Amino acid sequence: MTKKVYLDHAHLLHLLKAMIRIRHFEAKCVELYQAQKILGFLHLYDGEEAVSVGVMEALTPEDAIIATYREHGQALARGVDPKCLMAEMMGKLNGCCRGRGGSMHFFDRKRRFYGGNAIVGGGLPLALGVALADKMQRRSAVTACFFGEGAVDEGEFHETLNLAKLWRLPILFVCENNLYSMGMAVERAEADIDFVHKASGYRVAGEKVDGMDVVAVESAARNAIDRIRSENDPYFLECRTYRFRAHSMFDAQLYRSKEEVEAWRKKGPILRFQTWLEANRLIKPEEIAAMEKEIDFEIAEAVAYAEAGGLEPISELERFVTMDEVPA
Amino acid sequence: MTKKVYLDHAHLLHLLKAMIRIRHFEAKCVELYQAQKILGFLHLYDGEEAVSVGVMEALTPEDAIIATYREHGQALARGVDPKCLMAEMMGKLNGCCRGRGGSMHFFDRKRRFYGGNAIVGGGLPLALGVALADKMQRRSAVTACFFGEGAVDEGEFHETLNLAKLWRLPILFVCENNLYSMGMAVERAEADIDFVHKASGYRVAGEKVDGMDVVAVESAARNAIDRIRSENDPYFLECRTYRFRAHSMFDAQLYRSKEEVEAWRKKGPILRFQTWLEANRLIKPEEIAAMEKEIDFEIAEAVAYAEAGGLEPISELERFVTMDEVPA
Amino acid sequence: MNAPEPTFTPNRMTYREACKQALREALLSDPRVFLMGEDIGRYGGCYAVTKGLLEEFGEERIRDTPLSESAFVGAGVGAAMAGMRPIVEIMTVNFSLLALDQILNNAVTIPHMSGGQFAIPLVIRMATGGGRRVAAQHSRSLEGWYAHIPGLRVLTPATVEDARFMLKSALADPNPVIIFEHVMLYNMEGDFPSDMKEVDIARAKVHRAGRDVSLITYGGSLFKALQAADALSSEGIDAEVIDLRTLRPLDTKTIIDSVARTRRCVIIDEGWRSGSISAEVGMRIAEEAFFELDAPLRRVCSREAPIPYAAHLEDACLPQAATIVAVARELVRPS
Amino acid sequence: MNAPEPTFTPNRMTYREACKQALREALLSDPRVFLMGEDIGRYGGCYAVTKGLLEEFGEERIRDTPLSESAFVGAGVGAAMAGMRPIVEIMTVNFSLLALDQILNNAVTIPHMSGGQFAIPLVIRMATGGGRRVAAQHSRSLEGWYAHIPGLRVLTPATVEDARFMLKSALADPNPVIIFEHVMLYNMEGDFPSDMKEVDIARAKVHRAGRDVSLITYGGSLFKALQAADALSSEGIDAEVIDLRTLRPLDTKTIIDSVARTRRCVIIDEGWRSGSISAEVGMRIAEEAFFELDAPLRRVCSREAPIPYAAHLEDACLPQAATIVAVARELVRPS
Ligand SMILES: Cc1ncc(C[n+]2csc(CCOP(=O)(O)OP(=O)(O)O)c2C)c(N)n1
Ligand SMILES: Cc1ncc(C[n+]2csc(CCOP(=O)(O)OP(=O)(O)O)c2C)c(N)n1
Ligand SMILES: [Mg+2]
Ligand SMILES: [Mg+2]
Repeated sequence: MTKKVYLDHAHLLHLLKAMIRIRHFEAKCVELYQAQKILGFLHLYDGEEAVSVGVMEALTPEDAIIATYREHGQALARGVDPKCLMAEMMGKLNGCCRGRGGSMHFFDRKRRFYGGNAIVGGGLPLALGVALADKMQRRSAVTACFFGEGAVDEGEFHETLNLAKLWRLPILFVCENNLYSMGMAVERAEADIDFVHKASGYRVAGEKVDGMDVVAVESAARNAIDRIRSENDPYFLECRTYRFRAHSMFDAQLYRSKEEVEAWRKKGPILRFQTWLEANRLIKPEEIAAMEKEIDFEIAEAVAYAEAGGLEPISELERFVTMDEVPA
Repeated sequence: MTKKVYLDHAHLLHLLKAMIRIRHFEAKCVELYQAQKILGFLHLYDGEEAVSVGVMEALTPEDAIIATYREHGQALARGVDPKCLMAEMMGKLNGCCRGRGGSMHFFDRKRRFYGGNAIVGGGLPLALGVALADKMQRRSAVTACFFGEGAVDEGEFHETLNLAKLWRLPILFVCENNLYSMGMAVERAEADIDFVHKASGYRVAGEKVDGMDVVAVESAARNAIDRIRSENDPYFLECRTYRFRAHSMFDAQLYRSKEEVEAWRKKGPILRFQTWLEANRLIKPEEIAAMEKEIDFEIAEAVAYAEAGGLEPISELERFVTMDEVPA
Repeated sequence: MNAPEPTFTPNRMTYREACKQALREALLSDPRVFLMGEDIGRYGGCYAVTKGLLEEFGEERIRDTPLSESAFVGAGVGAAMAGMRPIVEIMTVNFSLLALDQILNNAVTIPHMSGGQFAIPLVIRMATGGGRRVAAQHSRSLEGWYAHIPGLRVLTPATVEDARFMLKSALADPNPVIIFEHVMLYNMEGDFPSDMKEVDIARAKVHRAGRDVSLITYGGSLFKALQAADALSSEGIDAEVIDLRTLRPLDTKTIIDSVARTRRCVIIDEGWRSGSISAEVGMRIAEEAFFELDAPLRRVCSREAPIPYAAHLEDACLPQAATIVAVARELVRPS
Repeated sequence: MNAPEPTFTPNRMTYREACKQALREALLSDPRVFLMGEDIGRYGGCYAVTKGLLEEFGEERIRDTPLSESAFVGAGVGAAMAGMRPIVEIMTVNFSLLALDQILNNAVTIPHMSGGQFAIPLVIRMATGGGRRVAAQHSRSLEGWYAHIPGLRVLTPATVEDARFMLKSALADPNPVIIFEHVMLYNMEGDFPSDMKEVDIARAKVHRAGRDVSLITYGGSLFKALQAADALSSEGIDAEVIDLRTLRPLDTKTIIDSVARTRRCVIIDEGWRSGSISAEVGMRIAEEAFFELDAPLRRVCSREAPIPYAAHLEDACLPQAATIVAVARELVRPS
């Protein structure tokens, strides 16, 4: 039976706010990138906000997350402090990884956020281990493992799904299918684009959900988590979504048309949810304005925090190459 | 429409002989192993003869083969000279690889036998390349790629099937499902043991065939090859079989019972085919006797050839580490 | 009297363009050549090296692959065994770990193990190195690992000239060849004689002759070494700069000859110090030119740590001209 | 007067048994410890090391895995991050290439890259080396590659004592540790004091003191070096034999001290010569003990070729005592 998401006013506002926070945060990142305060690769989540926001709603603080290099959204939706994220992207010591990881490598131990990973598919095997550790330690936590549809092509996907099912591990596989892996359209990369069917090749149950609809994602994720806990089994969730911007900051987007992008923008998760809220008079314009103001203030604070942060001393460069102890 | 195998008397005898050749050849290998004339690993095909013999019948000399480390059967059925194989196993210069490869690494360029491979799953990507080369060079050849059901668990299986279908490569995937990968029973290693279903996750068509029935294998392989050529697509054939002996020469077989092995022996491919031929009076006892005599003579010749072979001079050890030219 | 007629018109282009022209030339001159790799077609190549090739040569010869490094590198091995001349691109050396089994267990092993029945004329290109602020998983220099593998040829074009012509030599080799392109070089401009047709990959190159100390390096570090040599020369120290160019097989003779002249040597290598190719270069000198040396060998390598994102930390991790200067100075004029 | 009371009863067992006892001890003493790998359970381990452990500890802690090296090694990394102490077995180093991405890009990178938020207390055991007539794909020695990786500890127990006790030290280390067990050692018997509880993995071990030349080695080659030292001594050459024991971090001090005494050094390494760990050992000496040396450094390594099946060819490929003797003799008494 499908579980209904309890849509009270506060929750609706919370969902919208979580998505707008990601959108605005990233808009600021682009500015800072242009100002060369953020360097390297920067993979924006613009267009995909409903996926992380919806999935994270279904998780508890005990649950664990394995993220990708496109993890601004995943981290913010999980509740990782925007200040530490911004500082991380600016390479500062007060960043969540002391400035060592940058945009692709957010970690937050306290929130069981097991890191952004820049090797496509590289996080999948880690999810096995985290879930196994929880299971062996009799914790009831679920591990949510995020990956793009491009990662499905890697051998790691195959090996991981098989083991997850064999060992009946509590893993929610969240496939962010944004139709492209860099310039490779999904139907050019996958012989079978029915991912739920593919998952059935490991007897992993799954479903496809509209990743542009935050309520649908939350609802599907809640059902999935319930099922994982009750059946003691992994579950596969394909979230159909779209990335509005370039793959990273170096991408001429030769592989898709402006029209295609425009058509998808009209289905954007924020636009759509906000329009629906407004049409149904579930939110007042001034609430949105207040919300955006709050968010922008939060982001300004994050930038200020990051700007004020110092640099890790070069003398500490080799610290943690080997650890002195296992952190408690 | 299922293609009937043309079962004239000569062909029936040929099939039986091909299987008995493998069986006797390997029995001799065991003797030589015990006499320490063959060293290292020795993986017997005992029980699985119908698979190679059936599949090879469907191939032409233009077709290519990718083998495993359990490839005595695959090589003999392909028509590789038993003399060179025996010499190879005895580490002699007149072996098919100058004694460098041994039991796990038979190569025969003339027969497009692209080698035994001792990395489980390691041959699968090679099949892509050989088939692609044939396709790009407008040859109508098919590549038959052999692998155990254990190889299905490796990421290479997944990546290879996807690419084979995407690029519509003429590959016959021959899964020798003998129910164990070393001591790992297939249902303990695979979340889904319906391999044909798994192949459908790449939209690769396939079927399961009784690998203990040489005529069924030949028939299925002929159909598969026809389909590969007409549809311009890969095909997946699961051959259900059983290995009668230990995984290799060091294996206490703790993981299965003697009764299980005995029960399977009763379904053995040679026993079964020969009994059927006899019951239907398709073969005379003296024909079998003559056949066995011929085979044993062949094998004795092979041993003599191998015994007479010299050793590769140590001074040539580094020859072919790099090639001086691409062999024509 | 007139100025001497120039015997050539210099050709000027970026390293990226040189790589592309080399690929075009290969595709034009041999129908067996084709390209495989992630995003080399529609996307135009992650470093824009292959941009335009899909339009010119079509999907059959410019093959976009899914994210399946093991499978498509293995496919390159198989295709090479069966008569083609594949050029496979792995986006960066960091992802090549996923394909290492195919390279080591198949590509370099089959020719020898089959008793010479099969050659594997396969070329694999990959970007390597740090400096782009893309953190640990994207900044490795593993050239030294590949240089450890018998049967492989390892090329590290550092100049536009080498980027333009090494591919041709690689394709002429009946063995697997890896070409490492340092990420920081793609935008670099350089020139070469317009009548130039090929380069000799058997020899290391003395980029600058000198008497006092040999600076031996390769790839992206070449320019740091040259910069260091300039700085040293202003201090009256005359450094020789050698670009190894081919890491396997190493041109030991050029190395030994140089050290025999200068009697002092600093090896600069972007790989991590312990177990690096710089150790091998040093060890060769210690084995073969021991009595020629007047001072201990020295290395300038990357710090032994995952390369961090933050710019100041990354810079501190990688070899820099200033460090090279300091180490070379101390060798020549011990304090 | 009576003979002195023995202060210990010697414990005698095979290397295989020592590995097993070490695993048992680990399982008994820490509930977070569990084993994962191919055929470690029902089959009893491909080298029979884990035989009986499944029966004793059950399927939850002795986990047979499918053929999925990347996934189960990665699972080990994840489990270590989340509070367990996994011991992962990769049957042999040859198959570890399939898991190298997880080792390099995750296991050793995450602690540093996360700014110290996560440790990865993971132990990976694998068999290594040649000599079993199992041809190129099953006979590699890639210890040197692993020794190149910052963040990793690399142990090479060569004696029964080390096989018995190094695991304990590995588990006490909050960092990923690789233990290489040489395939030719499993049947070897040896003993150690029965009151022995642990070994110090920080130090290389001088197995035999000598004045004339240092033979530096590790793993399966130790016994060849000791054999060579015996032969040399009958020629009046007094060789010192050092077992490195830990390839990363290297105990440079013990190496340098030895060479400072003997002034001559041969390094013996089953890896291929170029770019091997023996190059690193040599280079350290060339950097730090240059003025102590009276002769060039020398190496005895595997021939740079895939290891062939045929016994005489395999033997010719691998380092042998006779070669060590010849090289050492030539160093001490140049002809
Ligand atoms: C193993 C590996 N190969 C290649 C890359 C380069 N790369 C980075 S992102 C990417 C596309 C991944 O697409 P997808 O998984 O769909 O995620 P998305 O970027 O669409 O979110 C590629 C090819 C990589 N990081 N890792
Ligand atoms: C990558 C890899 N991992 C492990 C091994 C060790 N090994 C050799 S054969 C084998 C079992 C393979 O089983 P399967 O594929 O079913 O073939 P079968 O032996 O049953 O014919 C294993 C685990 C190997 N050779 N390669
Ligand atoms: Mg995508
Ligand atoms: Mg099997």
